Amino acid sequence: MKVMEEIKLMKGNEAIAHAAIRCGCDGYFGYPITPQSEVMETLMQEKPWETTGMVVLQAESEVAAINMVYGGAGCGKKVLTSSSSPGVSLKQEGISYIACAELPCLIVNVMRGGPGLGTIQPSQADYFQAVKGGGHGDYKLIVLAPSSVQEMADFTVLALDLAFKYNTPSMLLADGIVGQMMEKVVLPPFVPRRTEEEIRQQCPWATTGKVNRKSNVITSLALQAEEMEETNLRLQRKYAQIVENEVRFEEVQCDDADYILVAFGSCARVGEKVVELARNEGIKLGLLRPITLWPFPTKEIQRLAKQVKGFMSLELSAGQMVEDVRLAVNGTVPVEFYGRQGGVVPLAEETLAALKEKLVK
Amino acid sequence: MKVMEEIKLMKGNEAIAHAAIRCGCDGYFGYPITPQSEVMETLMQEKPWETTGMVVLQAESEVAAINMVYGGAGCGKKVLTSSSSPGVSLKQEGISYIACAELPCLIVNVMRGGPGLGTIQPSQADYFQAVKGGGHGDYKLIVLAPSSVQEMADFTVLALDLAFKYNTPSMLLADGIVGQMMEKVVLPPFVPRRTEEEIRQQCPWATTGKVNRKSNVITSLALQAEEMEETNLRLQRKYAQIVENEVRFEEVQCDDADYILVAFGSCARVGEKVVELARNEGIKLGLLRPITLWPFPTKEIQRLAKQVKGFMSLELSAGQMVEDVRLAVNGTVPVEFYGRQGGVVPLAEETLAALKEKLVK
Amino acid sequence: MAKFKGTVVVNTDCCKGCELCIEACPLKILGMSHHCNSKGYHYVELKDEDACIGCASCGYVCPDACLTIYKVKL
Amino acid sequence: MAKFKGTVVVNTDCCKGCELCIEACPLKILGMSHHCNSKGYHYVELKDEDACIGCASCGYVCPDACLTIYKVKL
Amino acid sequence: MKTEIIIAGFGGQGVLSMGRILAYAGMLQGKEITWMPAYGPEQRGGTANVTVILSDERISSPVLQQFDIAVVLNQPSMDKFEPRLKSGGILLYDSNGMTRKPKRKDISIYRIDATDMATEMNAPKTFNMIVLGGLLQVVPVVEIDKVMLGLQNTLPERHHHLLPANEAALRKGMEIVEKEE
Amino acid sequence: MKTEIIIAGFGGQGVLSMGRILAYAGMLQGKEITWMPAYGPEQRGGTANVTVILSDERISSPVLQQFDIAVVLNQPSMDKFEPRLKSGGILLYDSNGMTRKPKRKDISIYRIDATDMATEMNAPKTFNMIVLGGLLQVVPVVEIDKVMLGLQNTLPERHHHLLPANEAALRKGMEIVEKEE
Amino acid sequence: MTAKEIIKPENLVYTKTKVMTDVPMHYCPGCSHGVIHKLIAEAIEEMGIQEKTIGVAPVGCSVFAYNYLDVDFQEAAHGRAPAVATAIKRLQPDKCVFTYQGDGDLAAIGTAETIHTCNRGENIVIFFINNAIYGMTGGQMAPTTLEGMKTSTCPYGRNTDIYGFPLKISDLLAELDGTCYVTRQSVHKVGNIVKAKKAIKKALQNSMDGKGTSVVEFVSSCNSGWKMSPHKANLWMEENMFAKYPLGDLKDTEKKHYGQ
Amino acid sequence: MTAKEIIKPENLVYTKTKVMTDVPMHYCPGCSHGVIHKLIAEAIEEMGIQEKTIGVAPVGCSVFAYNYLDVDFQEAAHGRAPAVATAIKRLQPDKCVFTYQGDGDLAAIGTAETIHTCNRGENIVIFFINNAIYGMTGGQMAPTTLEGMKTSTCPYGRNTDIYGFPLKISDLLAELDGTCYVTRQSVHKVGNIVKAKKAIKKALQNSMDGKGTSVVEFVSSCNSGWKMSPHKANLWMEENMFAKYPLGDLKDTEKKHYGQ
Ligand SMILES: Cc1ncc(C[n+]2csc(CCOP(=O)(O)OP(=O)(O)O)c2C)c(N)n1
Ligand SMILES: Cc1ncc(C[n+]2csc(CCOP(=O)(O)OP(=O)(O)O)c2C)c(N)n1
Ligand code: SF4
Ligand code: SF4
Ligand code: SF4
Ligand code: SF4
Ligand code: SF4
Ligand code: SF4
Ligand SMILES: [Mg+2]
Ligand SMILES: [Mg+2]
Repeated sequence: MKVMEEIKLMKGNEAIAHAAIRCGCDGYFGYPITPQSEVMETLMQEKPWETTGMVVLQAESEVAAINMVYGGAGCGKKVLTSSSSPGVSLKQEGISYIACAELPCLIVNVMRGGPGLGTIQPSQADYFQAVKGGGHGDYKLIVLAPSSVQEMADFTVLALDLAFKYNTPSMLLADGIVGQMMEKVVLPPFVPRRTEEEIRQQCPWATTGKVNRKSNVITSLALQAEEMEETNLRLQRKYAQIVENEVRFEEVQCDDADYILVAFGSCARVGEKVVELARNEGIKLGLLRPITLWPFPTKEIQRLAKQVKGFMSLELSAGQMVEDVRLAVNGTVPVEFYGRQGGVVPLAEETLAALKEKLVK
Repeated sequence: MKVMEEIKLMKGNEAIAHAAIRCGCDGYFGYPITPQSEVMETLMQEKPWETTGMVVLQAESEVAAINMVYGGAGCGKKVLTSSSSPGVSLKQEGISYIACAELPCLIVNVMRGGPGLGTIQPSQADYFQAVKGGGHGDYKLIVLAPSSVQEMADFTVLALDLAFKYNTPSMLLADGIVGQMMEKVVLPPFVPRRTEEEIRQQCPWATTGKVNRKSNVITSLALQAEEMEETNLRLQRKYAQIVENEVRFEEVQCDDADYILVAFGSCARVGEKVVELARNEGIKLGLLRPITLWPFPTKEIQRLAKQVKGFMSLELSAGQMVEDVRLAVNGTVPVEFYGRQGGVVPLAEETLAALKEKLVK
Repeated sequence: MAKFKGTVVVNTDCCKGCELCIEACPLKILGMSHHCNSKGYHYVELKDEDACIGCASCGYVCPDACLTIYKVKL
Repeated sequence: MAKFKGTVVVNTDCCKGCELCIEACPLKILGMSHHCNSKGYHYVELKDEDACIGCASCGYVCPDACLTIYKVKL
Repeated sequence: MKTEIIIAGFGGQGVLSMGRILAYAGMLQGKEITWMPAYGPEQRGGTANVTVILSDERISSPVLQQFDIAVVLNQPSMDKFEPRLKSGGILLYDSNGMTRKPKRKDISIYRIDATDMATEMNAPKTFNMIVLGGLLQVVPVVEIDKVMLGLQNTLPERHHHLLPANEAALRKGMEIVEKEE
Repeated sequence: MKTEIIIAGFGGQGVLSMGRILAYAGMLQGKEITWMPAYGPEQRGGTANVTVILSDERISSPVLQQFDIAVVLNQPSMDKFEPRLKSGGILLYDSNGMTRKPKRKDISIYRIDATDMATEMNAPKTFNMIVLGGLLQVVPVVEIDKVMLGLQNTLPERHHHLLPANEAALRKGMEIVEKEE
Repeated sequence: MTAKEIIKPENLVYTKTKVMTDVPMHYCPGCSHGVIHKLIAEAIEEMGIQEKTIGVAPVGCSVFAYNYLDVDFQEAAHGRAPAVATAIKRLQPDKCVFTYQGDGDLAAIGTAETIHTCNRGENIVIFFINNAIYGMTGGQMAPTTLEGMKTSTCPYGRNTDIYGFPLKISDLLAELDGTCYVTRQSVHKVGNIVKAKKAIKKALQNSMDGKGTSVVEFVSSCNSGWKMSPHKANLWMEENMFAKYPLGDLKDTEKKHYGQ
Repeated sequence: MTAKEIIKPENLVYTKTKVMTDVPMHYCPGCSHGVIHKLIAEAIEEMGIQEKTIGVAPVGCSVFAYNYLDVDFQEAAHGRAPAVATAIKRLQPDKCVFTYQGDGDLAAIGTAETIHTCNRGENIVIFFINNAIYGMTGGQMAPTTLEGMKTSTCPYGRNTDIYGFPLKISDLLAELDGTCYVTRQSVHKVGNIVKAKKAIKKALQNSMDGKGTSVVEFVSSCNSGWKMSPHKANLWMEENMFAKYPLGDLKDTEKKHYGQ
């Protein structure tokens, strides 16, 4: 019965909120937008400020929210924000600042159909924005793509851990399906918030007050180009390290596969079903699910490219991740794309049909 | 003497302002930021509202400015805004809206070193943002990269023409060098602003007042996913057409080249010098200068890939356009990268050295 | 004081049964139908045809512009 | 009324020659040097050493905190 | 075993919570589950629907083209989901406000006059429990006591006095559901 | 023929406008030109410099590593640009405020005491014209009358009374420039 | 006299104006938005300015205003309607331009655009629907949410220590030199509806006359967000909202010495 | 008595405070920013709060404030300092948190953040340097630029018909329930400097005491942007700026019945 109690039924958005409280977050700053408003609503309902002491604040806008995250992260605090596509576009300047100032934090994007106001239905068309850089300048986010409610909880914790490991912002790139869907979830264990003393030790760069040290400054400015180049080179070295260490992916029946479907997040759920259907028809299809969209599992794809006859990227977009698949495959075998747009979710059946038409000839 | 009078000496930023007035622009909306504030300053100095009737307004922020552009473009007016990297990040939501509502307009980004507040020195690290989509959703901008003051003027006109041809926003992706540099320039001829009648004819979709027609609505919203997918498919069809028709590039000594340097904007100027230096040493180097960054000269690169031994992309970034070169080359020959970051401009000499080290072995 | 007689035509398809008109009617002669329209809403009816004075109060407050009011001076 | 005698020490390296201290001095005893510092600025000097009363007005208004003032009661 | 269910009707009919109760009961029974609403600004009327999958194995896609079971509570939902039932599938509907009957011959069709019964029982809020009862009578995808346990676990304490009424509604639904043709 | 020139000094010494006049004169002479400032918040002091290229052919990079001519008007500029002169290049400097002399032996070095002269002439604003005169005396990259024509074209009418003073400064600069060693 | 005999064109006293389309509105039953739409449409019809009116819809429940009001419309990004309207009016000065915005749109994310548009005195009208909540996204706290009021993001009631104070933004706008007319109205009763329409007309006329920015705030209800029946919501509004947001003119530059 | 004899530690009456670093400031000669920096530093030193003070620098000429004020600092994006400070203070409530912002930063792009931070009553101090211009970017028009004043984006003088009106944002902030102290000071004369420092200390104390938001506006000069000598700029400021932006307290919640 102990275990039973730990299993909960909830939405992906709710799971993020609970996981944030449990992993010792210090602050959340957000602005409502469908399909992710339940993140803040759940936090407000739970009022963690009375238990763990976590601060939850509804900001006046997404721009304010991301800059509050900057401020909080600059104090070495564990902070996050969440939004959906249009709101995340507004955060781009702030994200670029955070990346450059090397502050750890978490940004959640529960994507909806764009461009513009679009629809509130699920989408993955902010892939480029997340992995190539929607803001200005050369920076990268560690981008995790949950495909279940369980992963919404787990990756909230993981993303923050990675953020603190590398002093860099990370992003949860989810979509309306994983956000709104309910599934079983085992929430992460409670971890107390770090004390001021612990923060001073773990984040010696943070603005915790100039006590017995030089004053700390959080900034992304350098008037001299040479100095700014130094900053950039430092960032690039860090990114190289992350590429080296932090690639994560999941493979479904890839061992004997002739073809590989590449899909992330909720699309990977559809993809699993496509694999079932394809195998039923005798097509040896495997699924590669990038868990980290950046760093992208380039090496694994290169490895698979030696074994298979082709790849197909399945996305809720007009084709974005497919470029990274192509860059990895580098022309050795065909790389095709299938996707639906504007909030429409591809069905397993139609995807299999597309696979057969484009690849399995 | 007639011709002499027409040649002027001015900064690239000034050239944009003069070209905008001359090509019959109806409105400019901007917010100061280095290194492009001269665009608005020149317009204010020229006070075109007293001559052509063009409106020039300093907005309260970049966000307000881009949304003013939305409003003006929605009336079928010829409007533009200009900014630099951090300011352009703030415009991303607005740009996504404009793209989705299919409004013609011009956004100028005179890039500076990022990420974050960075430096005011020249950069090209907003390439991804411009061509992959810094805002949410699947959209594209027509992106033109001027490499001289003359082109700052010419492309202002061209970008607006293309915007109106396809009802889509276009972008001038310049940098601090082309913005701040003075060169000779022949300004485009004066074209009168369109009359209300002309606008009603050319832009029957515009919000010019419901006279003898159904009411016009400018929107990017569709609650139903299917409807939103329709919008996306329409956009994608348009983009395919633009890819078909509007690729522009310049080649310098590519005919007999063994190696190709790919560079745009001010980097292409450095690139020209690298070609000189290389040829002096007997290295058959050519320069491909993409003028449209989107649509990218993929086909031309594919054609050249059959002839040459390798490519090197030269950028003021950690390597962004190089991905598009790689996607085009698709593994057939090596593609290398050289760049400087954070506002530092690579010199021709060091670039040649890099080329020799990486490619010409 | 002149007497008026009025009547109300309800666009039952667009009525959402919010009951604001019922509250606004000075004579309290509007009420909900037992039937639903195609959107699943019970719609409003003039329960006492004879009593209506055509004051249009119901029309003013209806958010969905479902009501058309006529009146004659008696 | 007690009389004071004061003096001013100028950090000539950081002085930018803005002349605000010159304006602020009630006795108008500060003035610009003919020499420049390493940044190309003429810097300020106490022209009449004897007259200074150490009121520190110059110090208060100096934006670059270049002035240190001492005074003694005579 | 995997059961793929769609529940659809007007916003306000308790469609989402009915799905939720079903999913929760499934969870208590140790099943894998997904509950996927067609989300949106439901509060502003229109239709609502939710896909519930109950399975003994890991569930792949929570978004489906075809269903084993469709519970349809208004005409638009009938129009939309009748065609998307798998052959041999089960359609359960409330006749209230329906302008046409289901047409397919390759499925099993059940009717439940839950709207009328809820009015009769003077408990309009238990409408969806009546429907759920009917469904479980037809296909016992989850156990009734798990449903009740679920209700108990999820309802705030202060609403626990409503549990008996809900159980009564469930039972009533089991009684009144009818196979058609 | 291509001449690559750097002009560098303190903000406020008229470095940028001197470069601009040079460029404008080059334009009037039918040359290709680029004028590229090290831009920034100059108004807040610090140093200013501008690269001017005059050429008979299309100019490639406006940003250079090495120069044919360096006009340096303060110590930091001397430190920065002396090493970046091409062998055989020309260095012109104003001795005012300099703490060390140029060191290179493979270049031609000229001195112009323009600061002193401007003070002497009681026309501090013509300082940069004195320097320009000196430069053109040493290397006549553009014709003097083109410089004057340029000034006339670019100066607003209301400032035209300053033209004679500027011309005088130019001439004076041509007189007082001195080759060193 | 039977109904049939009464129902004749000449006896018509009230019906939907033609400036409203026949598209059924997506609002919840009893939502104030519908009444306000009607009034704006009636004002446009009565003033004969349908051909020269351009509306700007916000992001909020009224995002689809363009489906119901039969004039040219632009749908602006969340909070940016005043910026959009600024450009429309500046580039087409002969048009009558209005924005229609909720309290989240106007007083939260759009604060800067609202204030600066009013401060520039753009010749537009801002219709401001203050229902003290984010209706569209499911009832979150707005800047105008009352102290103690429960919403989905302050489920235990707005605690001003944590969330700040109900923002009387119209009062601020009235302080700006660019506004000519700032008024607070409601549409829950016939009498208020009549007054509100007058205010709407005056505001639209100001836009045509180039007098500066007019702001018409409607203290409104959102029964869904407030979780009350429409009628209860109106009563609650009268009792609670009007105390914080009293009805009446805050500024009218035609009146001399206003508010001094 | 010679200078040498006077120059002894015990005779020191004025020198740079230790809370200022020895880094030479990048400001133009005679810029008000320097004086204000000094006063803030002196206040921090005198109050003994260097260890618990966290500053937030804006984007503007004072972007490098952190190089000169020797306390922990964050450099915020343009206009967002109040949001940054909000988080710092909420997450470290025992700290003394201030922002330092120009008029472009605070009253243009940052309007929404400024207003909502004040409306929430965040326990921070906002130091607001109103020099009626964008100094950093080369002298463009600011919201606070005076009517008729010339800047690089209104080279013929600010025409309020086109560009709107000088924005008295502190007056708006004083209206908000979240502010406890709003005052307008200047630093161009010794007397004003002394007053300004008092105001700074009071504001910092308010932050520590959790009284709400304090706003200290400094009517300042930007001689470079104004194209005047520093001294002329001060005179021009006295004559022109003070008329629009009169010095003195706008709100002080300790005083009863203020401004009613
Ligand atoms: C940039 C952005 N942020 C957030 C949203 C989500 N959103 C839609 S409407 C809305 C608020 C609506 O509230 P209000 O303006 O008061 O209008 P109401 O619905 O109450 O009429 C929000 C936050 C969005 N669409 N875009
Ligand atoms: C997003 C963004 N927009 C614009 C700028 C450019 N910018 C830098 S400082 C500044 C305004 C400075 O004026 P103010 O805030 O009044 O400060 P001052 O320099 O006058 O002290 C601007 C517009 C920027 N860095 N970032
Ligand atoms: S017109 Fe007047 S009396 Fe008649 S139903 Fe309507 S409100 Fe009642
Ligand atoms: S007010 Fe209108 S919508 Fe509401 S019940 Fe009456 S007629 Fe129906
Ligand atoms: S201390 Fe007083 S008297 Fe002495 S120089 Fe300074 S201002 Fe003048
Ligand atoms: S005020 Fe300071 S910087 Fe200015 S002249 Fe005097 S000492 Fe020098
Ligand atoms: S949610 Fe509120 S504001 Fe929106 S339509 Fe419903 S009642 Fe109206
Ligand atoms: S530009 Fe103005 S505000 Fe900036 S440092 Fe110079 S004088 Fe000061
Ligand atoms: Mg609202
Ligand atoms: Mg300023």
